Amino acid sequence: MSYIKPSFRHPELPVNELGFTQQQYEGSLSTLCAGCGHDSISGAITKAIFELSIAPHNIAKLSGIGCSSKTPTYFLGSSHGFNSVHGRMPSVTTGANAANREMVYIGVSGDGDTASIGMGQFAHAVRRNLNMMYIVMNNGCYGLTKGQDSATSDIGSKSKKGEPNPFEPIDLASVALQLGATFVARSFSGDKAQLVPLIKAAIAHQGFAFIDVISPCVTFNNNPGSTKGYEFVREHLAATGTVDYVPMKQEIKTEYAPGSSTEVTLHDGSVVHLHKTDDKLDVSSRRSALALMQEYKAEGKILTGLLHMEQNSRDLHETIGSSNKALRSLSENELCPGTAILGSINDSFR
Amino acid sequence: MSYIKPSFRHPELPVNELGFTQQQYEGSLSTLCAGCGHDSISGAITKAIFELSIAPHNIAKLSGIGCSSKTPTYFLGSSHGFNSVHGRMPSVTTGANAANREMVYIGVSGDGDTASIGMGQFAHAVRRNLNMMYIVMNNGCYGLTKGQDSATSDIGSKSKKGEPNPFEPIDLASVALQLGATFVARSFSGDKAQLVPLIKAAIAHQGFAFIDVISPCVTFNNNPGSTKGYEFVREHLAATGTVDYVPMKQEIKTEYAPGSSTEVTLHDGSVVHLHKTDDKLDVSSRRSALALMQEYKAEGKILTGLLHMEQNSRDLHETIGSSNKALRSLSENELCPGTAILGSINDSFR
Amino acid sequence: MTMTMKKTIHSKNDLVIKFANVNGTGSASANNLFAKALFRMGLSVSPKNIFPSNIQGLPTWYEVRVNDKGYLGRRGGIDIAVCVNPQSMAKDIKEVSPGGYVVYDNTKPLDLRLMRSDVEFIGLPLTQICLDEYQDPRQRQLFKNVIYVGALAALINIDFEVLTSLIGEQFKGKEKLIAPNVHALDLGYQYAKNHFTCPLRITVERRDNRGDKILIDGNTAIGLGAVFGGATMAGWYPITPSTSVIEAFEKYCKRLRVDAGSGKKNYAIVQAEDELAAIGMVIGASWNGARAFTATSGPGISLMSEFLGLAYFAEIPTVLVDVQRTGPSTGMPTRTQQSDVIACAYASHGDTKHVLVFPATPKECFDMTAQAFDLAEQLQTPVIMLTDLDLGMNDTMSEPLEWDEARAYERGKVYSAEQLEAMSEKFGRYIDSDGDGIPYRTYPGTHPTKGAFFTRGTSRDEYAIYTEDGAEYVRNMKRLLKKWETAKSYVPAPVIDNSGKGSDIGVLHYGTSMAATLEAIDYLAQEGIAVDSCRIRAFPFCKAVEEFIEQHSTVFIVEQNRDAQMRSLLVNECEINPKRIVPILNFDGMPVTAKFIQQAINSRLDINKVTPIRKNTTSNKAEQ
Amino acid sequence: MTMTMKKTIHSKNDLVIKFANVNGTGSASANNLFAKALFRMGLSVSPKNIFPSNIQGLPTWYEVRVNDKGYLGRRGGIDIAVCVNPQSMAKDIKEVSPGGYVVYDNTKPLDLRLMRSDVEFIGLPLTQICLDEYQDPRQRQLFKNVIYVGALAALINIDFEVLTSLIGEQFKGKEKLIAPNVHALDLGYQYAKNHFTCPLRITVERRDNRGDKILIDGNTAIGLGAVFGGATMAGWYPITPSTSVIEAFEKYCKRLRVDAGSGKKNYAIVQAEDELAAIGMVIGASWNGARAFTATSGPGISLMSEFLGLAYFAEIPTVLVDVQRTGPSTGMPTRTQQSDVIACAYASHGDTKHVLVFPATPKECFDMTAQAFDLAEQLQTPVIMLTDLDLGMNDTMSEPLEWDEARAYERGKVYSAEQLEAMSEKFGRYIDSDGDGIPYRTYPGTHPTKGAFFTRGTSRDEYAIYTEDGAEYVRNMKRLLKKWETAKSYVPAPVIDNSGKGSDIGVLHYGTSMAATLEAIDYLAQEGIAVDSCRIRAFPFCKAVEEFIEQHSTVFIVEQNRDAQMRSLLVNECEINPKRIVPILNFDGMPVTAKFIQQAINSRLDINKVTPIRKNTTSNKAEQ
Ligand SMILES: Cc1ncc(C[n+]2csc(CCOP(=O)(O)OP(=O)(O)O)c2C)c(N)n1
Ligand SMILES: Cc1ncc(C[n+]2csc(CCOP(=O)(O)OP(=O)(O)O)c2C)c(N)n1
Ligand code: SF4
Ligand code: SF4
Ligand SMILES: [Mg+2]
Ligand SMILES: [Mg+2]
Repeated sequence: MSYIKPSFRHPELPVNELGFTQQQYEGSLSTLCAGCGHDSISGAITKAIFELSIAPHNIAKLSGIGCSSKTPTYFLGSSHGFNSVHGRMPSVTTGANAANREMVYIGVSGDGDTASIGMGQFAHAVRRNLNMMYIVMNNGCYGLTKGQDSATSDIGSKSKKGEPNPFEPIDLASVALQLGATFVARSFSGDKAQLVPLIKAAIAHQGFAFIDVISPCVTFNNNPGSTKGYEFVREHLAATGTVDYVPMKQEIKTEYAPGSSTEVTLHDGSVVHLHKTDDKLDVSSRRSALALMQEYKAEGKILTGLLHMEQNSRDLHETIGSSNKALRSLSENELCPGTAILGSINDSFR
Repeated sequence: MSYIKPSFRHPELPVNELGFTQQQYEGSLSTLCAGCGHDSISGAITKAIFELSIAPHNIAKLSGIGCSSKTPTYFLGSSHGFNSVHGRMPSVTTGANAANREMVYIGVSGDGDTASIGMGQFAHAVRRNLNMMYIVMNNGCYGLTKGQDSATSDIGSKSKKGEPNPFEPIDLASVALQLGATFVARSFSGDKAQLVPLIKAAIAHQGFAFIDVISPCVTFNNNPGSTKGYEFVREHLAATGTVDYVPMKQEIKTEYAPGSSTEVTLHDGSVVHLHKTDDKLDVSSRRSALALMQEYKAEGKILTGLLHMEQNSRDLHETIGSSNKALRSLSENELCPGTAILGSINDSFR
Repeated sequence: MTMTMKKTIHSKNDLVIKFANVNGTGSASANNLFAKALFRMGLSVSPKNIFPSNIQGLPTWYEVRVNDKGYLGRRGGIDIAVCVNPQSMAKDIKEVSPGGYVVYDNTKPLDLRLMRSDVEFIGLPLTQICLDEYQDPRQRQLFKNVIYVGALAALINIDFEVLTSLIGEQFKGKEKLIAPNVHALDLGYQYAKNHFTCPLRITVERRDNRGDKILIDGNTAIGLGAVFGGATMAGWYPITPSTSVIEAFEKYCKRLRVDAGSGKKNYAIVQAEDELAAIGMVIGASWNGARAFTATSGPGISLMSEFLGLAYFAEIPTVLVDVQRTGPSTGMPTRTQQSDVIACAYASHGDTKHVLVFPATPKECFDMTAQAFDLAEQLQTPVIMLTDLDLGMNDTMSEPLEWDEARAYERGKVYSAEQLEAMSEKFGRYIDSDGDGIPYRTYPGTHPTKGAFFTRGTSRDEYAIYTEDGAEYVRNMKRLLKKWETAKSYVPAPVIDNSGKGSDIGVLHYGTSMAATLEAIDYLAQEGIAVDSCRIRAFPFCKAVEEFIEQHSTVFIVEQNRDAQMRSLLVNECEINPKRIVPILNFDGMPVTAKFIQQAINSRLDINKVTPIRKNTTSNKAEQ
Repeated sequence: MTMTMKKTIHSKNDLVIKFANVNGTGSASANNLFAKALFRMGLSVSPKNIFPSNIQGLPTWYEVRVNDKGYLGRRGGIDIAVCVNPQSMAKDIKEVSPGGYVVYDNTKPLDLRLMRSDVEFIGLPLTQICLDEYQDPRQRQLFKNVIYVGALAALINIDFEVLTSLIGEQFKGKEKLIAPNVHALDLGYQYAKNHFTCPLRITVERRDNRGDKILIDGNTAIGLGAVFGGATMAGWYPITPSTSVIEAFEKYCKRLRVDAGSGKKNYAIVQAEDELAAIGMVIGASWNGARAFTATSGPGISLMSEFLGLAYFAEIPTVLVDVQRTGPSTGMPTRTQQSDVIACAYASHGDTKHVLVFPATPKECFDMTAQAFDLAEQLQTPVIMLTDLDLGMNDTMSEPLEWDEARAYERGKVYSAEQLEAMSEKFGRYIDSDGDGIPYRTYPGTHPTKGAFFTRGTSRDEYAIYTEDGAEYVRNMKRLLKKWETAKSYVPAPVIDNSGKGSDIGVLHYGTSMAATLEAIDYLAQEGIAVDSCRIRAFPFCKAVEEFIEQHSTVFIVEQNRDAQMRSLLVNECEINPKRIVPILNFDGMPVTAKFIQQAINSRLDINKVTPIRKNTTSNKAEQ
């Protein structure tokens, strides 16, 4: 259990435009592993929404199943949340959004939850340009079921059991772009400086805003031959045959300037190379984003930042022309055509 | 019902290398609408396999549910077939293939079957580079359930009910490319000259070979204001409120040279612009294929032909290192470790 | 030929006519015209479409039954076959009852092997007439159908004016189409008049059996029920035979639910990518306070199981219409059955039970759909309406749809912002404050600081907080059972029809088995056997259902499935000895007939040597 | 403190000890070492892991029961609590039975409010010892666990040599780890020896209760059963508590199934994208002649429903292991239950029934897995093995696994190329040539021109040709029922255990309810109440199950679910009056205890004033 709540609070906490403190945007104690990237993302969401001054009750947070999908309990405690079933958050969010376009929708998912069981629903939420922020907390593995490779896992990367993953990864950001997503970004869990503004932009976007956040799993990326000094403990565990020891780790943080690259060493000693986009990328062009991502990939680098955004995005409601009001607020008068009309309907069947 | 079997046969039919006549590669009578593009594709498959001289019993043909998915009954009558459930042909084929890599696998699906309910399974069959030919008979609608728009339906295109489709289409060929498919092609049902060789190449490819075949639905593309002279009948049907009249139509055929463009008028009077790739396309480069497809799309044209192919493709079996033999042919001796080994396994639990 | 006929059928307003067509040839609208004309003549009519799972070129049939008793089930036997499809002609001719008629296209001479000496053949040169009259091959095809309807008007005595006025109504706004259609009708009419002694021995004649009834299919009535019941969101995926539920909903929404000022729709319909997504959308929308629903058939039910378990456990109102078709897997998608009863009742892993309702008529489709939204919101649980292809896709005579203006939607226990504001204690989503097992919910976005809770499919305490405490889990699951008890007083009560003779024999039935069952009971009464009936309209079962079983020593249940699925629910949920309930099962995909039920009951009474209460008549059979 | 204790527990080889840890701290291996040591001492031991659905930082418990009677169920009550987790300490201390012990880390003084006067507190300065001994914080954490095991060796009299030899075996090949571990054990051992009167009143002592038994979890046994049973293909998706089935299968395949020459694997395991794909792969592979299987838990069962219907209807052998967990939806994923019985028995829409088998021990897991492949291929239908988290994930004492070299795989009715070649008549896939409802199949690719057929989920005739003919549909569905009858003679028979006293009381049970049920029967016998038992091992039920019920006037069924799901199957399929079977239901997610069952039976006998057959003893209670 990691305690993301600060233990000490200043008596006069700063408030946002609505008069809420950041504390009021927090959730309950996280039960994720200490140092899990997912907790950092929860923190970034908390901060972004606080700074955006959105009333917590105007937000709905939805998720699937997984460590990542647990996080909505750990932020925005005063918002309604829905931890649904594995891989199906997109459809539940589609329904919720269709029912009430006045709220802000935050969908949280994992790479297993989205790229495997949820692939179809993800693709169709993109296609409908559902007005929501969709965050994948991407750790390349199935955390909650103890470390199997996910479909975003890099080829050759080793799981806890020491097996190299033999399959090519699915790059969700590219797939989203290819499917026509109107907002696509990528970031790293430990880079709050980048993540918070991206979340703000995603929330502001009128349509499907996808953020693929690389979020290291401290527990199931503990591969052999990595962190020094740990060997003794690892061998010990390997010999006892029980993978039951998770050392407390620190959250991995990084900060680097737009247009520059950085290397981040993960808990297992492996390194990811991140490159931050800058003004030179034409975010309005889907094709240029795709091309640039491929270019960096060829160099072994991961491009982070806002990759694409469409200015004039039409969300599902615009497309189908549905009411501006929450459907539940429509009165019985507005909904029920009444007896007289039913009479003429009856006549049409005589 | 269209009768794809020729009514007259020459007494001495030509045979292929194995001594089979083309007739022996045919299936039972089609029950699709007369003029349905799907029947032309069945014909192309028959011809390609005949010419490739593959023994019919070495082929397995699998499909989902839909008009398109019915076609395996209408070709290769001497091959085993499996008409599974809606959208799940890829997983059934994965199992079949895993069990016996010695056979040739032909998967047939529709745009509804693949781009909607089957999207997830499709993506993962691509990712595993399953050694199969995967054909989507793409008519932009749900034929068997009477004409709803599918996810590949073009924005603005009108369904039988006269409603324009408000959503952006999913381009399956691009998505397959993005997901790493090792063979991607596109064709038109009426262009046998192009389709037959593509099918042959797809069968020869060691890995996932995807062919997106545009295949007009004669019945549910009969939109108002199209074919002349039909108006009276249509209005008649519209007035009676029952969409139950399907005029007999001719199959739409086209032939055009590599590197050239052609326009094909569909049964509803709408026009698709096809452009055939030629030697100038570097099929070994995924990126160039994606770029070129986008370019043509921007011009309102659909690029057809072989779009991408990887020479050194490793299929699922190579990736996981499984036996060269059909698993069912492994003997009990090869499979069962026997009593002595079980004894030592018991000891390890004492 | 008629000379050699040993037996002839003579009847007035008592006939079954079957049209054998090729699908995709435009016959459906002509056949509808035929049935509607009889309806307009004040007759009790019940048409059944028997169509293939294909779009064009395969045999399709349309069977119309007319009778003066108002029986709407299938009768069995065919008096007149209209054979327009050469593919199925042999089989169609065979099916005709001795003494009946075969109407056929005699442009080409009939294959002699198809001849029968015990039926009468009426040849109409349909193809020839069309060749002579029309240039356009499509018009030839289309009007062929209208011509045989015209001929039938002469042959069985349909009021020609009724036909012409129906044509007039149908082509309102397209007046130029009226004359050609009337002309086609007339071509057939004249030909028959001129070539046969009209009318035949089988005729119809005006009645007042129609009253203010309407002729409507169940799926349309469900769509209307959803409009009137205040549904605002539908997530769906096409599947026969449920597709037309959503089509009807959409059609009437477009007409009745578009805001005049803004042009915006007061509803949202989303065609999903599959059934998992469809039900997911419904659950999301319901959670967010909309009245949402979906419609599907068997395969969709299987795919929705996991989500149904979530909705049960997380207590989210969910309305689902299952228009049942035949068989496991894809089965026979264009045939009818009642075989998803168990799949729906216990959908999902774990301990779950779902509220089911079973309409038997279009009016009930309408009423129960509207009620399903009330039930789902009152009980905060899935409510599944089980109907079937027979009711859903066939035009069925029904009492007119009614709406009580005084009726208000029952939206269940939902705390408003004001109520939350006034609350001093902490809001607990899963507290059973009223002792009926039903807790209070709040809609997302209701109150800035109070009433938010976390919905989950995992175990939680009364405040919706995650817990793995066994006692909390048990308490919650027991509360759900209490809610289940409460549900019994909310769901539609059974319809019990006592013969008034204190009969010992009772028949249970539900849904579309009703028409045939009640008809069979009539026949049995004519034989002097009094039978009481109980039509189950919901699961969980009301006490009255159990009492009905207790009160009868011999109890039958009529079902249209192989495994007597409703009987399973009865014995399981009501603690009834299975031996007490004798199943009568029809599962060939066609609607069950009264004869089948009558025979099953009779033979069972014989086996058991039951001496039923008989009327004081000696020979009602002779009366027939 | 001990002075004030009114009651003390004195026992030898009869104890329940519960370790309270934090997950992710390495306690599991230390706790396993503890249990294994007792096992090596020849004791009957049954450890249960009670872990959260989370990876690190939450309370986790390990409960070990030892007794000389060989009872393996949970006993209830805790004699010794080893409290290493401050989070749960208060609750853990409360649970200890009066007269028992609390072992705790006294590096920091205990919160006084947690003190109890009726239990004895044993403080071990675990943290302090580690701080003094180790530099690396990870070693401190890890060895803390080994130290308390060492201390317990002294406290309850575990042979220290057994522990050291276990350490030796465990670290074979990593010898440098042996000394530090033995040292850690010794640290604890010495501390306890030096600070307490060792042993305590609760002790263990060598026995020969172990025989040649093994200590293995059910999931591993299933994995081995699949290896020995000739499974060559597995498609799967991770889900607790089933994941380790496939992990075990893979582990042993890697060891035993790689072709020495080519290095190629004689198996194919594919991690699917979800459960729909997993079962789809299994069906595809089975269709193509491989023995294929998948393992899942509740949510997976729901998702697999549609495919299970296809496999039933298209008659494709399909082996599926359901390791059940608690609740509908996600429920309590790390708790046990038997609540997927109905979901599995009737999975899918339409009329379907599936063969189920219920192992109760690891040996049965092994045997029945191998048998499931035979059954599935003989019957050409899905066979679902229902086990649960309790059996699947806990080390369980079991008879050793056995394999009869003479045994050959039963691959069912499959025509070979030679047979096809010799056939003169046309091959018909769905012809019931043997009258047992089971047709012959062919593998794809068998013969160049004969034996190919089209597999489909749609209705078809005996030659696998698509048809919408109602009679063909009915014939086929009735044949499937005949096959169902045939299945009754193929599936594992029940295990009937008669008290030999001609008792009128019978108890039905299945799966992991066995241990507690048999123990309860012993207790009842000690009270003088003779009870017979019948352990159901398969669905459909063998005749013997029905007979058992008939032969007993009072029949109980023990189940670990809310809705008495097996009872539903019994009353429904065997036409048994539900009132004849009294359910005893435990569904809090923890394995049922003998006491619970004993009390339930006793109270029911009291209510019903049943006079059970009593032994000729007067006061066995006093004996205890
Ligand atoms: C239908 C279903 N299948 C499987 C599971 C088991 N399961 C729980 S979480 C999970 C994977 C989670 O992986 P991911 O989405 O990447 O989340 P992470 O834990 O890595 O953050 C799985 C397979 C489930 N809960 N439901
Ligand atoms: C689970 C499930 N849902 C829905 C259906 C109904 N259904 C049958 S075919 C079909 C769509 C077919 O569309 P497509 O794959 O494009 O094939 P086409 O008929 O256009 O060739 C649907 C939705 C089904 N059979 N099973
Ligand atoms: S297992 Fe991995 S993903 Fe899950 S909480 Fe721990 S570190 Fe995070
Ligand atoms: S409905 Fe369309 S897709 Fe189906 S058979 Fe007819 S033409 Fe082909
Ligand atoms: Mg993950
Ligand atoms: Mg299509």
